Amino acid sequence: MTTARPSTKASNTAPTADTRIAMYRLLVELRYFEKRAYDLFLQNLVKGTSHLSLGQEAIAAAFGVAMRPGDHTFATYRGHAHTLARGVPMGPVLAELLGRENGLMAGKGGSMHLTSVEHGMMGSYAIIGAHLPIACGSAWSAQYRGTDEVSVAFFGDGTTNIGAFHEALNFAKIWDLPVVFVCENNLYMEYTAIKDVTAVEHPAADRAAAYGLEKIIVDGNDPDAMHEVATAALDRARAGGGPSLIEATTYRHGGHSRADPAKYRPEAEVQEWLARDPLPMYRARLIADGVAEKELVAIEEATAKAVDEATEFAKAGAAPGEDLLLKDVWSDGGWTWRN
Amino acid sequence: MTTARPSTKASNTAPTADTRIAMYRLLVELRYFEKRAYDLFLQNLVKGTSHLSLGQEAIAAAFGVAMRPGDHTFATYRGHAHTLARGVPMGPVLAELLGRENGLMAGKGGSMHLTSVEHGMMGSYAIIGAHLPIACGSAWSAQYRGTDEVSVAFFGDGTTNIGAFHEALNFAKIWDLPVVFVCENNLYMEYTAIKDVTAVEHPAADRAAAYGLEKIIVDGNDPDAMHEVATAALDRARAGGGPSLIEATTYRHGGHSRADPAKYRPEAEVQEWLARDPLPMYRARLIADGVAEKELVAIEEATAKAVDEATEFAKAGAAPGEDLLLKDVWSDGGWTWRN
Amino acid sequence: MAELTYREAIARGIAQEMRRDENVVFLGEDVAAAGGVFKGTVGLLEEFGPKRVRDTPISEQAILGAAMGAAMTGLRPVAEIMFSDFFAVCWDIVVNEIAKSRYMTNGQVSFPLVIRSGNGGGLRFGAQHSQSVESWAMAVPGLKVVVPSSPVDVVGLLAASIRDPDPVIFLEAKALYSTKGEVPEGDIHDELGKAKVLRRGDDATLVALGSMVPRAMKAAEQLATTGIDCTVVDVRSLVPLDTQTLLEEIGRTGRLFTVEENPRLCGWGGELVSIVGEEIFYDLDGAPVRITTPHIPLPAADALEDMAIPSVERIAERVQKAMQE
Amino acid sequence: MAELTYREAIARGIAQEMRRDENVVFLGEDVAAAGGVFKGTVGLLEEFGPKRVRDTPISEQAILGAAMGAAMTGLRPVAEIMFSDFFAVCWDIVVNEIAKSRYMTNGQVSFPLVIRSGNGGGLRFGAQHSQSVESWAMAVPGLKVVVPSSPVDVVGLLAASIRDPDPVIFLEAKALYSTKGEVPEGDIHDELGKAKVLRRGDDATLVALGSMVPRAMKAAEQLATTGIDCTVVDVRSLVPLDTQTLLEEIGRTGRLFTVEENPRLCGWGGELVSIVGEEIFYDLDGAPVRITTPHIPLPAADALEDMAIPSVERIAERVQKAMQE
Ligand SMILES: Cc1ncc(C[n+]2csc(CCOP(=O)(O)OP(=O)(O)O)c2C)c(N)n1
Ligand SMILES: Cc1ncc(C[n+]2csc(CCOP(=O)(O)OP(=O)(O)O)c2C)c(N)n1
Ligand SMILES: [Mg+2]
Ligand SMILES: [Mg+2]
Repeated sequence: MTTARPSTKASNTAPTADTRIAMYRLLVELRYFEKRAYDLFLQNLVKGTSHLSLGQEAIAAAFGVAMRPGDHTFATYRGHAHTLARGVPMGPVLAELLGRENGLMAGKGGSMHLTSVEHGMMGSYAIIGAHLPIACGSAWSAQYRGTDEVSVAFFGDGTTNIGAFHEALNFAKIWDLPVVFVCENNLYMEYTAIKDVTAVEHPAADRAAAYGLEKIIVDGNDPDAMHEVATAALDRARAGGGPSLIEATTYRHGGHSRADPAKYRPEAEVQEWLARDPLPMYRARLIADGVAEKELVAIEEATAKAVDEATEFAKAGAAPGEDLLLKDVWSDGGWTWRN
Repeated sequence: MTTARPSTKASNTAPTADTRIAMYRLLVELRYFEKRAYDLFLQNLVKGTSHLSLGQEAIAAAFGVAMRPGDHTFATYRGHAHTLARGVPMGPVLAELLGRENGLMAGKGGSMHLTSVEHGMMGSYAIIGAHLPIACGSAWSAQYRGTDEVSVAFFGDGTTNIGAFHEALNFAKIWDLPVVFVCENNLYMEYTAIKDVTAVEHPAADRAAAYGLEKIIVDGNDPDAMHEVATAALDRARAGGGPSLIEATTYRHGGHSRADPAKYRPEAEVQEWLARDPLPMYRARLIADGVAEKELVAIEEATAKAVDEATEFAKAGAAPGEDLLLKDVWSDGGWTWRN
Repeated sequence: MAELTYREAIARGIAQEMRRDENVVFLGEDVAAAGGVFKGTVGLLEEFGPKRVRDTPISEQAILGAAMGAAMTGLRPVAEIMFSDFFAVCWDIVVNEIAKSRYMTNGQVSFPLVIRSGNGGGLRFGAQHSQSVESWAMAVPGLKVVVPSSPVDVVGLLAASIRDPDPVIFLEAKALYSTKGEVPEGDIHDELGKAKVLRRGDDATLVALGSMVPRAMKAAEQLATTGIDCTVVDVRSLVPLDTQTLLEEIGRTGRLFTVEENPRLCGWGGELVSIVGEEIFYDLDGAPVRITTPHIPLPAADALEDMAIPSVERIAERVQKAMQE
Repeated sequence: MAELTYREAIARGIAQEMRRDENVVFLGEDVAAAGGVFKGTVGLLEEFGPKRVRDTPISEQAILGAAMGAAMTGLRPVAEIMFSDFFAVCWDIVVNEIAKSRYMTNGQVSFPLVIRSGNGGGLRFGAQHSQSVESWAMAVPGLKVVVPSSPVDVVGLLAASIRDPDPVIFLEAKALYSTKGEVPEGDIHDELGKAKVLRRGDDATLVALGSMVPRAMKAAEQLATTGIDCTVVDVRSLVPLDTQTLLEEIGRTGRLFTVEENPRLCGWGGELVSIVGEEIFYDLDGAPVRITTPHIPLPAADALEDMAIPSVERIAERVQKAMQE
């Protein structure tokens, strides 16, 4: 198991106390939210598929805290965590999973396509690799417009073997684009171990040199380490230093998607990683570092309540009507292809 | 300019005297053939586009000699040299360029798609990158069928930035396929310098490590060096050692295609490379190494005659008729999509 | 005679052909150890081993390139593209390479390969996992295109596709994976290019494909109770297209209704109407009508998806309305 | 009023829009320093500089991904895909991402971008550099599809496409690059979704697109000498489709002939016939006829390519034959 600390120099970028609390709050929110989403799935209320980040939350939480308003997030179908991490409220996200009219996209996108432009959440993409070049585009736009906005694309280990990954990384480097590529290496694609189908040990980091980039591997279950690496990459991009490629090692607690019991993983491996669950680990660390437990309990209780409220909000939503069906293919709000 | 010798260990693979003569014969054939093709283009007899390898012949010649019957060649639109190097006769190739019925594919493919399966020339592919995964397929087939056939894919520097390159290299490595990828780095894509659009200095070799492969750079204008590298890679593949990626540095004497006067290249660079023309260089080396000049002159004269004959053959060909138009979409020889 | 699901029929068909011909090999993402994300290929790895049944990386161009290169050098690969939407990431290998290379080389190479893929909507997967791409494939010269609508057709048409010397795009209707049907024991192989008349009526001809076939059948039953007696034809194979059967069955009733899951523009139904218009115009007794998904991306929510894809009710209503005009 | 070639009209159109709106940027392979492999973008780098006119690597997915990401964050990119055949290597970005994302996000994002590409045959480039892909694009909900047939339309439709808030696939007929036409001075912008009636006759309506427009016009002239007086309509925009003009002009003569460069199956002409069949069936006086390239990959040899693509003679003969039946 990789527990390497960031290879970028630890500068004065260690997270502050406030930042650490903010990260803990996010960790709790992402965890409670997805546990609820899973409950609702078991109650047959979640329509279609869904892909949980349970166990992988530290990556989204660290970036969520490290990114600024104006920065752009591009995520995959496994995008609940990244969406919430940008401040998108839980209610509409949950409602979207339930296919309701009050969903984030009125039910038209579903779990795999969560998007909230007002929060800088520029979309969740369900075709492997596609959003990496798209993130290059928003980074190009930021550069062209003379802003210091950064685009961040999150993706899995399996994504490193598709063509779009290669094109995007080279493109980002030659145009010095302010984009951060974050590979969440959870050791598996859907049901196949990444090591069985990849020519190198570290599917992202071992490719960095092919794009003139630094090799960065970080413990994706350690919020502090993640935050340090994230901040360094974001700062670099903001300062005109171009792209970074980060490989964050992590593990999903459950299956790939709702249909998957994840029997293909060795029990010992699962246990080893469950023991490294970012949530209790970070909780213990904060307490050890002097944070009052009751502060954490307050966060947990508030979040539990918020999740309940979000659930009520979502369940109360109506089924989307026919007006939505034919809405917004085009910018005029309509769908007609003829006069 | 890269003049590196092969980084693979020079074993007892230095070419024999016979091999060197065979390479010279091919060099002359490829050169004379393409000069004739260019003349015919100026006479407006070549239909459509064509892409010459003038200046780059040593790569095709070395592999042509090093490969065995049963091995499979996959080339690009710049494929005349690789086709002839596998022993395909000049007449039908020239006739194909002229769009004649006696062309290698009866005029249906044209210059960019030269194919002669009986010679192991498995096709010339005109969409950048596509033939790399296809070569993986023929290599997989060879492996599956328990033969020691090797597949070789030739492509340009510009091709290293497209997705298919990435997918093919990783795939070849994880399945240990008997395939050799040969990047002919002629410093330019169509009109754009490869260095302007690539994140690394050596577009192929600097990516080898990303696929767990050895970095191999060779002087593509030196037939002996090329032969050594080619033989090593072919042997390795034949012995079950898996794929290789070779970057052969070279230069095209003319433009990208018939329409291109190649004004975008600095004059000094052109001159430097013309001074390293593989044909006179190798001729001088052979003579210095004791080969009788008249042996070389005999080859040159015979080749000139053969090119003239091929020209007559091609010019004598009729325009393809309507029977060919609708032939061989399907294996039953026909084209019908309905009953 | 056993009852199989549509999904089980896939493994049955592939296994039958792998037993028959050792040159048949199978590759795709999560198809071997996991038996496929739709569980369509369970048991193949166990029976045929890792040399013939292979998991791949997420590299669709490599998957299809490998299939193509293997097909042109003696194997008969079956490749899986998990969802047909993903054809978009490897479309070049399909349309520019596999489809054209036989013709371009004047017949020097053959491509006896099958590309299977889960196609269409109904599972609330949203716009990137629900498309009907049959017309994409039909538009490309050099591809055969097959879409089975029942378990027995899955086995028979899969066998015919694997034995066919040309490239076949084999689209499985995702919405039908869990439907069941009788499948006889023993070797089953069907023929490409034959439509099936599932029901005969004199008033109108409904022509349907894939997931729309059971819906067209149900609509026909409903319509029968209102006095409209329909013929239902299952196209089964878009290329080659059984125009003989289709023109006969359409000409006989004089009324054509296509039932298409695809978004409207350039769907196979348009092609069919144009063939009918050109060849049996004077046999038509009324305007040919196309019933399709509206020309929109598919929405994810169950309520919306159900409105988008032609339902039994919509089919029946549209036919009834047209027949009354 | 200057005479411009079709290829020169491209740079004229892009330059006009780049002057008007600094958010218009342009990228593609060999488009800047070299001015494009078809010399369609000569002078743009010189006028607008390397920040706005950019050469890219051979990475079509990156090119279109960059265009998409830029469009959704405030720019109005024009991207070039050198030959439309290469859409196959980046089809995912076009059909799954650009086309669908506005709908999937319930309208949160817009994609004001144009993808230009050289389309079609006639230059003896062979099957991988000569395809007509207009029906590929037309089949995808969420894309507008424009095909100009003259220099003035290139400028006007390009301007309209760049100003349009939605993604436009702008297909330039390669066969027309060196043709000339008058183009007025000053700002020119046309409207998407308007067909143009180029000629009016009472006997039959020829509906053509792109490179087929001049051929249909010549065929109409020949037919006029044999007493068959044709209307010729240039479709110009497949999406949005000007069904109003088309139905009116087809209904008026009662006879429809589509002239399509694409291989037959699922071409735009099939769609048009199906619309006509459904909506003005009773106005038709005879079978609608499609004149297309046969359903084969395009051959390279000049003699073969000329046989494959509808020629003036073939169009005229086919119309004459049908009108005599
Ligand atoms: C082009 C493409 N191929 C295949 C899939 C199906 N698919 C969805 S998720 C997935 C596994 C992705 O693995 P990874 O990148 O490691 O991400 P993770 O799910 O582990 O977060 C696959 C194969 C897809 N969505 N797109
Ligand atoms: C996917 C794709 N994009 C673009 C092209 C157009 N094109 C043909 S050759 C070429 C340059 C290729 O450069 P390189 O790989 O270096 O090969 P070279 O021509 O130098 O041998 C380009 C861009 C193409 N054929 N296919
Ligand atoms: Mg993973
Ligand atoms: Mg080159």
